[in-house]
Formats: sequence, C-alpha cells, structure tokens
Amino acid sequence: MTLAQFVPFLPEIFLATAGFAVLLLGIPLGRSGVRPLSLFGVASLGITGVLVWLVARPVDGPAVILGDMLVVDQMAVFFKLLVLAAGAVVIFMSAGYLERSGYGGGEYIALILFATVGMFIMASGANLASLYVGLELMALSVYVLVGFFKLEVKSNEGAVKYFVLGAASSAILLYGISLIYGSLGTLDLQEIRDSLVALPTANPMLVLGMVLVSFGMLFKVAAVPFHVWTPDAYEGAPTPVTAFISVAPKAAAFAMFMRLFFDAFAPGVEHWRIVLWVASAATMIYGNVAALTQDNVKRMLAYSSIAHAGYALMGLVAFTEMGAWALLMYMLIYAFMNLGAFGFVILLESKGYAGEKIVDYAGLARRHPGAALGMLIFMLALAGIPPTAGFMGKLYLFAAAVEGGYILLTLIAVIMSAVSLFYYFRIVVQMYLQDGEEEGAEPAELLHDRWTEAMIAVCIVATMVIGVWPRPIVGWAKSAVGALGIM
Amino acid sequence: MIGATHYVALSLILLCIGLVGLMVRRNFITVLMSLELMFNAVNINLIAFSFRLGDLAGQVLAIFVITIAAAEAAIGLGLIIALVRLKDTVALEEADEMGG
Amino acid sequence: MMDFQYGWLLNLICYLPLAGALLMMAFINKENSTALKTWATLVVGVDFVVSIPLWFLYKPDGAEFQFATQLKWIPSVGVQYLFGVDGFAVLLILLTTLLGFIAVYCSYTAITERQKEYYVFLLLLQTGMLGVFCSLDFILFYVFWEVMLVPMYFLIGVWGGPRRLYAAIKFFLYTLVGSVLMLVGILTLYFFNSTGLAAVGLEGLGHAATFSIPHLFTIAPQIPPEVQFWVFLAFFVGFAIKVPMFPFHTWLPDAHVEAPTAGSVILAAVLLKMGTYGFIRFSLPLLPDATLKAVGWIGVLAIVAIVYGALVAMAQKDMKKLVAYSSVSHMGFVMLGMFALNEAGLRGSILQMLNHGVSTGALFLLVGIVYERRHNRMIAEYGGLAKVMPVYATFFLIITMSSIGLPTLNGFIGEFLILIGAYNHSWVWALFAASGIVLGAAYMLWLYQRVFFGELSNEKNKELPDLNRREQWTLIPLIVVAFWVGLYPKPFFDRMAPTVDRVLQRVDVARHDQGPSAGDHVAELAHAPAGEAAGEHGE
Amino acid sequence: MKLYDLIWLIPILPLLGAIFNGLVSNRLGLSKSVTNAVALLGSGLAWLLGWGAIVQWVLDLGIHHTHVVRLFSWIQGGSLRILDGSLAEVDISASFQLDAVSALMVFFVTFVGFLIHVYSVGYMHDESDRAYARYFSYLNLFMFSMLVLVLGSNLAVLFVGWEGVGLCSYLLIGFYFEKDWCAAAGMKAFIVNRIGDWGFLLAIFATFMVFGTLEFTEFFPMAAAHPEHFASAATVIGLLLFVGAIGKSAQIPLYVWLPDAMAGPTPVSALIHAATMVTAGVYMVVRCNVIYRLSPTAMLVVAIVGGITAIFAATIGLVQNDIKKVLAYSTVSQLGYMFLGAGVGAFVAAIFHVLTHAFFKACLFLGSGSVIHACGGEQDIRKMGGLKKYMPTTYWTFLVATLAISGIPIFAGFFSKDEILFKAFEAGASDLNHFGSAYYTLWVLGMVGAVLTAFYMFRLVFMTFHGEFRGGEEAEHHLHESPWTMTMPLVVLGVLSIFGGLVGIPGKLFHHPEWNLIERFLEPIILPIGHAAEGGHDVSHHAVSLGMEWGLVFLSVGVAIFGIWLAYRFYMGVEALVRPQRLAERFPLAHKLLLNKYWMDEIYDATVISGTVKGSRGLWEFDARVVDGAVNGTALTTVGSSFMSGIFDLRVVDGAVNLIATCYDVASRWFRKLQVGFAQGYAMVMVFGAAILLAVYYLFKLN
Repeated sequence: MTLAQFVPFLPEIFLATAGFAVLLLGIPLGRSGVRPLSLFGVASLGITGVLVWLVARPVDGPAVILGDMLVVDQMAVFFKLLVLAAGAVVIFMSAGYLERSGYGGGEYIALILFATVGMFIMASGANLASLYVGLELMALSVYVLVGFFKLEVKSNEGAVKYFVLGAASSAILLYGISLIYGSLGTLDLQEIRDSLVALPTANPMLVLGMVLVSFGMLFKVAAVPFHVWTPDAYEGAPTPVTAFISVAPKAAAFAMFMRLFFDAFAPGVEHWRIVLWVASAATMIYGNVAALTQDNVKRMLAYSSIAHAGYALMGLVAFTEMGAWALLMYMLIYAFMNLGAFGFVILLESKGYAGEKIVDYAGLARRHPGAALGMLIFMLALAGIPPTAGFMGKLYLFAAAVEGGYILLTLIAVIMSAVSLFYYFRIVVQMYLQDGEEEGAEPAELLHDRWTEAMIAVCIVATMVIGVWPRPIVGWAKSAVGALGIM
Repeated sequence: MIGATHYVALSLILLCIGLVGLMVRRNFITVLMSLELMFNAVNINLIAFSFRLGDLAGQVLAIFVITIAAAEAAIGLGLIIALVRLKDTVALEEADEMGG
Repeated sequence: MMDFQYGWLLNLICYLPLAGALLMMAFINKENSTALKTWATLVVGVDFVVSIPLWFLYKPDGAEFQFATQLKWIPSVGVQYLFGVDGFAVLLILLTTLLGFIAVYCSYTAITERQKEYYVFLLLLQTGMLGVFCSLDFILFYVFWEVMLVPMYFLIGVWGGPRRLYAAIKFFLYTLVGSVLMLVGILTLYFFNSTGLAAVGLEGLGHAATFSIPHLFTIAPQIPPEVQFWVFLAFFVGFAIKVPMFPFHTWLPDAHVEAPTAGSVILAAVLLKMGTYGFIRFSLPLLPDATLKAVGWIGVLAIVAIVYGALVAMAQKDMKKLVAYSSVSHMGFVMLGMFALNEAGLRGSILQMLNHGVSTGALFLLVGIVYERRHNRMIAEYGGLAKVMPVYATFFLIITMSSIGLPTLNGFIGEFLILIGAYNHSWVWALFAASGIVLGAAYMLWLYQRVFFGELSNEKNKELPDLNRREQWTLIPLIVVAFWVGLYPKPFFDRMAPTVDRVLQRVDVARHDQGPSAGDHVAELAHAPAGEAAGEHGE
Repeated sequence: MKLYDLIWLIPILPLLGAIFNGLVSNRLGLSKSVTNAVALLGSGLAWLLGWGAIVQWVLDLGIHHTHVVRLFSWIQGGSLRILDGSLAEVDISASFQLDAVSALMVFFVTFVGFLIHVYSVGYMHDESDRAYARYFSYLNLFMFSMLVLVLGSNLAVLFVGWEGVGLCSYLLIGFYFEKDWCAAAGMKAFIVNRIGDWGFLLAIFATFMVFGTLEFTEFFPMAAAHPEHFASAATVIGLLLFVGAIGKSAQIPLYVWLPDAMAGPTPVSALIHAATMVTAGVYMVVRCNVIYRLSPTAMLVVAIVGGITAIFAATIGLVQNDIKKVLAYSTVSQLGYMFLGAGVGAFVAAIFHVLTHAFFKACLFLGSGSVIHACGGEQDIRKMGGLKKYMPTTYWTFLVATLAISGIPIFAGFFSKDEILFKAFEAGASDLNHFGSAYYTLWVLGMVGAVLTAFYMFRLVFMTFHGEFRGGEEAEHHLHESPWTMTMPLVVLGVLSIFGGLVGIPGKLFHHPEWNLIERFLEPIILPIGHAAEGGHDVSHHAVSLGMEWGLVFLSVGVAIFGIWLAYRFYMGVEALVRPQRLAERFPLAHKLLLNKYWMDEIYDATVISGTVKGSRGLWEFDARVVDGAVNGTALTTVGSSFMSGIFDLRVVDGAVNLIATCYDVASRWFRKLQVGFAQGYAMVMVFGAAILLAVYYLFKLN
C-alpha cells in the first residue's frame, strides 16, 4: 500500500480535518460566530468538491483503493457531489435559524461535516466493513444533530427514538453482514459477487443475511415497515436538520443500497427482489395515505419523504440500467425540491414552532406572491406535475418499472402520486385560495434571511431547469451507473 | 465438537434477547444494554466465522464494531442525560410527545 | 409524413401567451388593472392573428403533419421536441386562439380582484392548451396536458363560486387520475416499440426508443390485440374523463358551475375537446384493433350520455348547470359519430367539436352576462327578460337554435353527419341518438321560455341594462362562425378530410387483417395476468 | 338570364326583408311605414318573381321538364357504404327545383303570403314600432323558409325549410311573449314538431342508405324503375316520412299543438296554421308519392290516420265556442281529408284540396280576425251575434268561404273534397291493394265528417253574424267594418274560394277529362311505376260506373245541405241555442267529452310530459348521488371528497355520500395509529413488519 493510494482519499481526509477545525473554532467564536463558521463550513465543503473533482475522479476507469476498501467511480462522484451540495445548502439555510434559536454553531457545522464524510464512505465503499463504518459515522452524527436543541423536548425525543431504533437496525444490518461473511467468507463486494455467481444453490444463512441487510438498508431509507422513526425524528429535529436528513443521508443510503444490491448481491436478485417490491408498494401507499390527514407541515413532509423513498425503491425493484440511473436522477431532483420546500418552512418559523401548521400558510399569495409561487413550484414538483423536475424524475422511475414489467407496481405508483397531489395542494389551497383573514387564523409571517432566500432561489432554478432541460442530468446519471454490475 | 451452527445459535439467541429487551424494558439504560447485547451477538458471529475461515477480516470488523458500539453508548448516555434534564426520568416511554 | 415549412409559426403561436404572461409578471404592477387588461387582450389578440395563417397555409394534399419542428430534447430516452399539426389540429388551434381571446375580453368587468394572477393564469392556460394540440411527441404532449391543469385549477379555485375549492380539486383529481393512467399506457407503447416488457413476456420490436407519435403510427398494426386492449383501456380512462363520457361526467357540472365565466368558456370550448382529440389522434389510429372491439360499448355509452345528459339538463334549476349537462349530451354526439368509424360520422364528430366549442362557449358567455348583472343563475329568478333586454334575447335565441341544431346554423351540420354516420353503422344507434334532438329542443326552449318569456315579474330584473358594446363583440364572432359553418362548411371539411381519411385507413388495417405478427402474441398473452403476477416477483 | 334560373332568389328576397326589419328597423325602432315598405317589397317581389318564373318555365320548358338550379355544394360528408354495398358520396348541394307541384305551391304561397302581409298592415297597426318590425321580420322569415321548403330539390334542403317554418311558427305563436300561455303554446308547437322531425331525419338517413342520394330527381326514378326491389325500403321510408308529416300537419296523435297555436296573431293563424305551413306535410307526401305508391302499408296508414283525424277533429269542432279554435279544429280535420286523399292514391286531389283550402281557410281566418278586431279582441262566439249588419264585407266573404268548406257545388271546396271522397270510395270499390273494406270504412267516415263540417261551420256563421249581438252595450258601439287593407284580401280570397275550384272540374263526369286542368298540370309528378299504376287505373275505371259517380256527387252535396239544415235548426230562429242546450243536457257525458277535446291534452300532460319531467328529476338525483358517489368512490377522488368533508366540510354540500371516501379517511387515521408515539412501540411495529416481510418472502419462495 503506497502513499499514492491515499490521493483519491484526500477529500475525506480534508473534510474530516475541516470538521475538527470548525469544532475548535467554535469554542472561541461561540454563539456569535454562527455565520463565519457557516461560511467556513461551506468553504470547506466547496474545496472538498473541487478535490473530489480533481483527485477522486475515475480518470482511467473505476479503481479500488486502500486495500480494496473504497472504490473510485462515477457513481461515487455523483453521490459525493450531491451530498456536498445538500450539505452546503443546509448550512446556509441553518445560519439564520441557529442565530434565532440561540444555539452555538461550531458543533452543529462540524457534525454536518462529519456526517458528510460518513456519506462519502457510504457512497464509495467497496467492502462491507468500510460501508458499515461510513454508515455509522453518518448515523451517529445525525443522531446528535436531531437532538441538537437539547432543551427542546421534541428535539430530544426525536433523537431518542431515532437513536434507539437506528442502533437496533444497524445491529440487525450487522448481523446480516456477519451471516454473509460466514457463508461466503469475505466482506469484499466484488468477491461476494463472484462467489454468488459461482454458488449454484442459495444456502438459507446467506439468504437470511441478505434479507437482514436489506432490512437495515430499508430502515436507513425510511421504507415501510422500517419508517416508524421518520415522522418523529423529522418533526422533532431542528428544521434545517430535518431538511438535511430527509435528503443527504437518504441519498447516501440509496447509494449504499445500490452498491450492495446492484453490485454485490446482483446475482441473488431473485431472493431480495420480492422483499423490495412489497416494501416499495407498502411505502408508497402508507406514506401518501398517512400524509393525507397531517396538519403539521414538517410531519406531512416526513410522510411525503417516506412516499418518495417508495418511488425510488421502484428503481431497485426494476433492476435495470434505466432503474439505476433513474434512481440517481431522482435522488438529485428530490434533494433540490425537498430542500427548497423546507427552506420555506424554515423561513416561516417565526414564533417558536409556528409555521409548522398548514394553516400558517393561509393567504401567503396575497402577502408574498413571490414566495407563494416558489412554494407552489416545489409542491408541484413533489407531486410530479410537469414542467418541474419532479415529473422528469418520476417519469423515468415509472418507465423503468414498466420496462421491468411491473405494471401493477407502476399503477400503484401513479395512483399514489395522484393522491399525493392532494396533500401537497392543501398547502397550495391555503396559500392561494384562503386569504388568511378568516377569524381564528393567524398566518405566520415570512422572515427575511438573505442566505436562506438565496438557497431557495437556487433550488427553484434547479427544479425548473432540470424539468425543462433534463438532458445533461440524464446523461450524467447514465454515465454514473456504467460501473454497476447489473448489465 | 462445537461447530459453526452452535455459534450461530448462540449469537441468534443473544440477538433475540437483546431485541426483546429493547422492546420490553422501560428503563433507557437497560435498553442501552440490550443494544450492546445485540452488537455482541454480532461480534460472536464474526469472530467465530473468522476463526473457522482463518480469515482476519471478521476480527477486524469485530474491533470496529466494538469501537462503534462504544461511541453509540456514549451518545445514548448523552441522550439519557438530556432526557433526565427535561423530564427527570429514564423511562423510555415517557418520551411520547409526538405520534400519529 | 412531416413538412417543416413555417415550423416557427407553430412555436410562435404556442409560446406567445407564455411570453406575455412572463412579461406581465415581470413588468406590470398588479394595481394597474387597465394595463393588465390591455396587455392580456393584446397578447391573445396577436396570438389569434398569427394563428390565422395556419388556415391558409395548411395544404390538405400535403404531408400529414405540417409546420413541423423537430429538436432533440432528451435523446438518451428518445424524447424529442416534436411539433406539428394536421388539418384537424389546425381547426382546434384556431378555435383555441379565438376562444382564448374572447375569454380574456369577456373578463374585464367580471374579474375585479387579483386581476394580475387571473390574466397570468389565463395566458398560461392558453399556452398549455395550444401545446397539447401541437405536440407530436408523447412526453411533450403529456407535459402540456398536465401543465394545463394547474392554471385551470386556480381559475376555478380562486375566482370561482362558493364551492370552488371542492370543484377545483375534483376537476384536478379526476383529470390527473385519467392522465397518470394514460402515462402508463404511453410507457407500455414506448417499450413495446423498443425493448419490450420482459416480465410480462412481451418482446418489443427493437426499434430505436422513441415517443414520436408519427413513428408509433407506423408500428400500430404490429401491436398485439392484448396489449392494444390494455393500452386502450388506459387511454380510454384518461380521455373519457376529459370528454367527459358517462359515467365519468360528474366533475363537469361542478367545475362549470363554480368556474368564472371565462373559465367555463375555456373549459367547455377547448378542454373538453382534448378528450375527443386524444381519441381521434391516439386511440383510433394507434390501437385500431381494440377500437374495433370497443365500438359497441362506446356507442352505447355515447347514446346513454346523449339521452341522459339531455334529461338531466331538463331537470336543472341553475342555468350554468343546465348548459353543463347539455355539454354532456353534445359530447355524446361527438363520441357517437367518432365511433361510427366512417367518414361521415368522423367528419361530423370533428365538426361538432368545433360547433360545441362555439355554441356552448357562447351559452356560457350569455349566462355569465346575466350572472354579472344579478349574481344569480337560478332560472326561477328570471322571466320576461325579452322585454328589458331584447338584444340579449336575440343573441340568446340564435345561440339556442345553433345548439339545438337548427338548419342553416352550425349545430345541424354536425349532428346531421354524426347521425347519418351512426345510422350507417347501425340504425338502432341513430334511432335513439336522434331522440337527443327532440330532448335538446325541449330543454333549451324550456330554458329560453322560462328566462325570456312571460311576465317580467321579478322586481330586480326591471332595470337590467341590455348588452353593452363589449359584450356584444364577445358574442358576434361566435355567431358569425355559427352561421358560416351552418351555411358553407366546405372549407372546414376540406381541412379535416385528410385527417379523417388517414385515421380511417389506419383503423381499416386492423379491420382487414389481424396481422400474423399479432397472432402468435395472443397465445402467450392469453394468460397475461398470470404472467404478469409472475413478473411481479420475478419468476 | 331566364327568371326560372333565379328561383333561388324567390326565397332570398323575403329573407332580405326579414334581415333588414329584424336587425335595422327593430334595433333602431324605425317607423311602421319603412317596415311596411321593406316587408311588402320582400314578399311582393317574391310573388311577382315566383309567378313570372312559373309562367316562363311553363312556356319555355313545359311542365314535364323539372328545372333544377344548383347553387353550391353544401355538406360534404365523405363517402359511405350504403345498403347495396356500393360507396356513395354524402354530398348535399344547396339546390332548388321547379316542377309542377312546387310550381303550384309557389303559386299560392307567394300570393296568399303577400295578401296576408297586406292584411297584417291593417291588423297589427296598433303594435309598437319595434314589435311591428319584429312581427314583419318573422313573417318574411317565414316566407323564406316556406319557399325553401317547397322549392328544395332534395330532402335535406326541404328539411331546412321544414325546420325554418317550425322556428317561425314558434316565434309568431309566441309573439305576445308576455303572456305565458302564448309562449307555452309556441314551445309546445316547436317540440311536438321536433318529434315529427325525428322521424323525418331518420327517413332522410334511410333514404340515403337505400338510394345513396337525397336528390328527388335522382331517387324517384330509381324507385319507380324497380318497384319490387325497393318495396320494403319504401315502407320504412314512407312511414318515417309520415311521422314528420303527422307532426307538421297536426294529425293524430301529434295534432295537439295546432289549436294552441291560435295564441298567435290571427293573420299568422291564417297564413301559417291554415294556408301554408301545416299543408307542408301533405306537400311532402305528394312530393314523395312514388315512395308511397310502392308501399301499400304506408298508403293505408296515411289514409287511416287522415280519415280518423278528419272526423275526430270535426267532432271536437262541434262544440267549441272560441271562433279561432273552431277554425283550428276544422283545419285539422281538413288536413285529415288531404291525407285521406293521399292515402287512397288521389295525390292530385290532395294537392288540389291544399290549394282550395288555402283560399277558403285563409279567408275564414282573416274574416275571424276582422271580427275579433271589431269586437276588441273578443273571441267567444257566445258573446257575438248579429255582426252581419255592422260588417257586411266580412260577413259575405266569410259566408262564401263557409259554403266552400261545406262543399256546396261550384264553390272551391266542393270539387276538391268531392274528388277525395270519390277516390276513397273508388279505392274501396276497386279493392285497392286488397284493403277495400278499410277504404270503404274511411269513405263513410269522410262522409260523416262532411256533415259535421257543414254543421259546425254554419253554427259558427249563425252564432257570429246572425241573431242579436250578445256582447253587451259598450262593445256594440265599437263594432265597425275593418279598414281596406283588411277587407281587400278578404274580398280577393272570397272570390278565389268561389272560382278557385274551377281549375279542377271533374271532367270525367262530362266525358271531358281534359277539363280537369290541375290533374293535367300535376300529371308529370305522378311518375308511372312499373305496371302497378296503370293496372290500378284500369281497375278503377271499371270499378265505378258513371251513374254511380253522379250518385256520389249528389250524395255528398246532400250530406252537406243536411248539415247546414241541422245547424239552422239548432242556431237560428226562436229556438236558437236552446236545442243545443237540451241536447247537451240529454247527453252530458258526450258533451263534456267533446267540450274538453277528449281530454287529450290532459292525458298527454299526465303521461308523456310529466313522465319526462319526473324522469329527468329522478335521473338528476341519481346523477348527484349514485353516479357521482360511485365514480368518486373509485380510486382517489374519494380522498378528495373525504378530505373536503374533513377540512372544508363539503360532503354535506355535495350530498354524495361515498363510502370509500370515508374508508380512505379511516385508513389514513388508522395508519397513523401505527405511530404509537414511544420508541419501543415503534420497535415492535418494525419487528412485526419485518416478520411479515419474511413471511411474504418465504411464501413466494415456496411456490
């Protein structure tokens, strides 16, 4: 193992160091220094991005480094840049929020950076061990982030629930890994794949291992029946954190999911496909139906993110190239539209937890037409109405499912996406069709925070542009899945 | 002669104990211990297999698991302290503000 | 098959309203209502003017699709930006631009609050509708089809009547369900054309993946009947809801009653045509086999719609609701003529689409006019209006006559051809369908009598002002068209003839040979459900 | 340029008048004189042009030549595969044709129309300017439609006129739209006619399916050439056409609209509801005589409906007290005679009766109009009487017309009616199409009808013009003869009702068949059919001997005189009006029955109309609840309504209780129950779910 092998690992190293730096800087700067620290954090994320582009790119084909622990390929790059972007956006959105809430900035930003490192490893792990470490690094940081407002009951409670269930699920996942290790004698994805191909008959221990691993992954992507932590964690967590965990860890988890199931376990597809099929259908139905009657926006968006995980799972079920890149694309699109939507929730957080109730949006179109329009775009995007990116994302997932011949699943998906329109439009109805002057209605006021607004603008632009001109994204996603072993 | 199945059986039993404990015990600290139990079930597996296969990877992973479990415990205890501060109880089901 | 000459014209027509809307959002202050009105009117007016050349430049003996534009959009999945129209679409586009202009022009005094949003939405809607008629790529089509819903939702939801929220969401959800199912059908066709659907054991034709409708026309005969059946079903739901066909019609009365006048006009005149347009453009030529199988059922549904709609209309106490149900009846005629699957029927059906747009659009305008004066649509509230509003009464009479198909007015030509076509298919159809003419006369004249004749009893009506110049000019164009179609419809027939012939040719292909390629598929697809279930868990 | 090439202009001229009066005079409220000028110019020019064209046509081309003027191609419906398997082009052209029968119609329609325009000038003079303009524009519009109807060279164009006259009659009946019953009558007329049109349209389609064309000059010869081949088709087409005729010409069972139609201004009743429009049905049947002659069934149906209507309406006419109602029912009955004629194959006689009837019935209506005018709008003959001395011109013309309708020799009505009755008898005697007995019965009905006609017409005359005035003092002062504009048409029509019949002298009686001008004139339109036609004629010649024929003539005159005598006994002299009372008391039921017109309207109201209305109400309920509910019920619209019900509380408003909506609601809340709220509960849910997943997995693994 030469030093040169560490070069592609530089981004992670840098990011970790930056995380510690922020942590230290946070001590002197304290609560006052939220914005400089945020700038520092975003800057380091930016530099990491550049590093990724410079050193961690598979210039001559995919390569494995550090004793086959990590792999360097297009897909890794895709997800790394995705989580970097998400992290940056969230840090920008958090600044004002942290100032208002009066919690210090150092740890917060450091944790986001550490989580990002974890996700990097999840995205590029080539070995069950490294994947697990990455997963835990991400998870542990996120537990803390959720419970970051340690004086808020809801925040703490969300963290507790998330922690207990998360730990349990990772234990299950780990147990699955151990079983696989036991039956195949290796933790290396490539070798697992080869031995699976070689292995004529599936022994029950191995199958059980794969199923348990899939359970662990389903927990991380918040799929039914392992979704239970999601609503509480999302509702309890500080809104920017909610935005973060609804996007970045989910994306990273799907990356890991694909590493495992599209690459390592690909030969055993017949064993796990049905599990994912059921999970996907159940997730779509449960998420959407349960969201119908929610009155708390954060909770509603939590259920909606469950539902979206269901859509994304269709890509895995389809198990085709199209399914793979459709999933990548969907993660990207979902990141933008969901972050944008949460941006507005953050801005509406004026009086304590106000701005979480749907009625708080009443008459927004009257008072802030621009903001209402933005929110409308995100709602349409989440519901998958063209010409927003949301439609393009769904389109390819559905197409992949149809191509795989999963008409029934697709029908469930389309019907459910129509249902979803219904609860997204509850917000639209409030914004446009109610004027907020009814008695008993005290609509929340929209705060002004340059950074957040800027981020929202970015998300809007991305959502619309991808919706109208998806060509480059499609191309990128397609090239990114080239390395996978499904074909 | 003790075979792989024995180890697996043992670890499986431990895992189940941990899982049940996680579900039924009221005290957060006990729950934390049940979690540790589950992790250790995994460790038993890993080490047993690694020993039988004569492959170190398993033991390496076991060491990772132990460390991570420690970190996990630390966070768990931190959360317990916060919970006690807010509600002065360690009963897990006291944390039921949200739901539905 | 394609003629790219003047392709820019189509794009101009389609995107002009969008541009207008954006500029309006950017530059016009929402307080400055005159500027808003003038600008909106200007945009739609110009849009109508630039759409007129289509009428003259379209070459009936030319390529199937003219004024075409073809650009790469998402090449990796074969989605193109493909615009192009045939005579049929040209007629509908002209209808749309004309009605769009009228819709804006009639809203001056009707809409007093949130005018900026209102006109923006109207313009966006215009682009959406035009796009639907222009696009020749399924995805592009679908995009416009959905885009259209949003502004309409707001038009109903924001400026509508007391139950607007309910009506708006009902409208949106009905159409959305239909369209998402349609999307599944589209994808099925797409994969049949290219790689096939592995898990249901249907191997594709292996062509380059594409959503291009002209290309799919060419593979239509090779689509096995089973597939056609399912896809037809998916399309049917999508389009039948839009038409709306009995029993999917219940969203229509709600939407119409609650929508503001302009909304109802657009809804009746253009949006309903999307459904029938879809049938003629996609279902018939793409799925001829399934079409032939469906004829019987759809014929019955159409006749039910004709009689049922008319009878229900008779029972209405609310003018708008009455007109709404009369739409159900009229669209029943359109469907009947279409599925008679012969030239006369299809021509009549297409012409009747225009007629319905003109007549019913005008009826909604007329109802809107009194509603604006009295804010009441209950028939019982009126009576003897002919005394105070003679001009209004005259216009209303002419439109009534055109709507009940009096010869020399547009309605007659359409119904005549539809019925002769239906008779040609089966005299029983004509027997029942023709009764719709009697009932039509019954409910329309009864309405007219109750509103305009008799004592001028209601105090509130004694002072009603007659139509002002603007209101008259919203109606006159429609009346002119009504007489034109009624007296000399030849130009319209000339333009729609090529479409009709091509559609019928494509249907006849299936009528004559079921095709060997399709034959062997039937066997393995006979137990498709089982095969599909197997697919679901990958065995 | 010959005038007969301009026949399309004949309808157009009145149309221009209508447009001007409707759009300009009415809107600007121009003075009556302008309106008059335009209206009279329109109809007058049409009259002159019409007669000119006919004359030139007769001289240049001769009556055997059918002159068709094709304007432009109107409807191009593409090609259709017709019954014989060939492709026929649906290409309907706007074209007009001039042949014997349309010439005859044009001849009197333009003329009578013009006269009634003139009459209206006097009759309507106290309307407001706008109403006046409106009236004349309608009247001109009617002239246009009627002329299109009679000149049209194919069924479609004929249908245009057919509908057009319907519209005008609707508008004119409802002219006094402030009066609810006028408007209602108008609507009734239109809708009942629409029922007829339903048949007519189907007939048009059937014709096309059989012959592949709608042009008279094309499919009549076809049909005539192969009688057997087209026999069955002819029955269908003939009967469907007759449905149309029943509606337009007010025959049983669709006659109900005509009596109500009297709500319109009297000149309208005279022109539309007596002279021209209502005879359109007869015209159409005669026009299509080829079709009918191919089908004995159709013929018989026509004859029976006609015969029964003739006597049925006559009986009602016996006891009516509204002067116009009496005339209305007599019109219905006379139309019955015409159809009887057509039904027994006497097409010429039918048209002949149309002609004479146009003269004397128009005269009667205008007379009644002048009476009503004088009595200040009073229409009840019980409040009249002795008007003879106040308005002599009206009286004499009215009397003449009455004699004509009663069938007193040398008066117009006699020839035509007698011809019809004779042909009916002949049909019976010759056992036409082996329905002899039926035709005999119809002849008897006709005879009885003749008695009744004479009776109720003279009852009318006696009660109106003779005896003492019963209208009270102040009304008596206003009695006066009408202005010349009204009397002049009366006189003209009176003269015509005397001599009009001479065009159809039954020359056969005097061994001079050539005297019967009208028969010779119309002969070309009765196309010879295979062999059936002349075969029939031969039979008929032997069937009735000359002596027999004379006998029949005297018989019909006799019954007419008997009827008059009866009326005299009842309504003149000392016993006037007492005998009828007594009779009524002796047969109260019969009297009631007649007085209430057999309760026909009530029956229709109870069955058809309220049936439809109730049905539609029911359907509406059905729509609101079931259909909406069910369709909402499917899939997610339900979420809509359920959510509405939750949030906006709109389920009530909707009234559509839909089950599945609540199911969704419940489901949503039940799902949320899974979110128990404390961590360990969640753990349980997860484990449980995981178990299910495993179960599912192994389930699928097994099979």
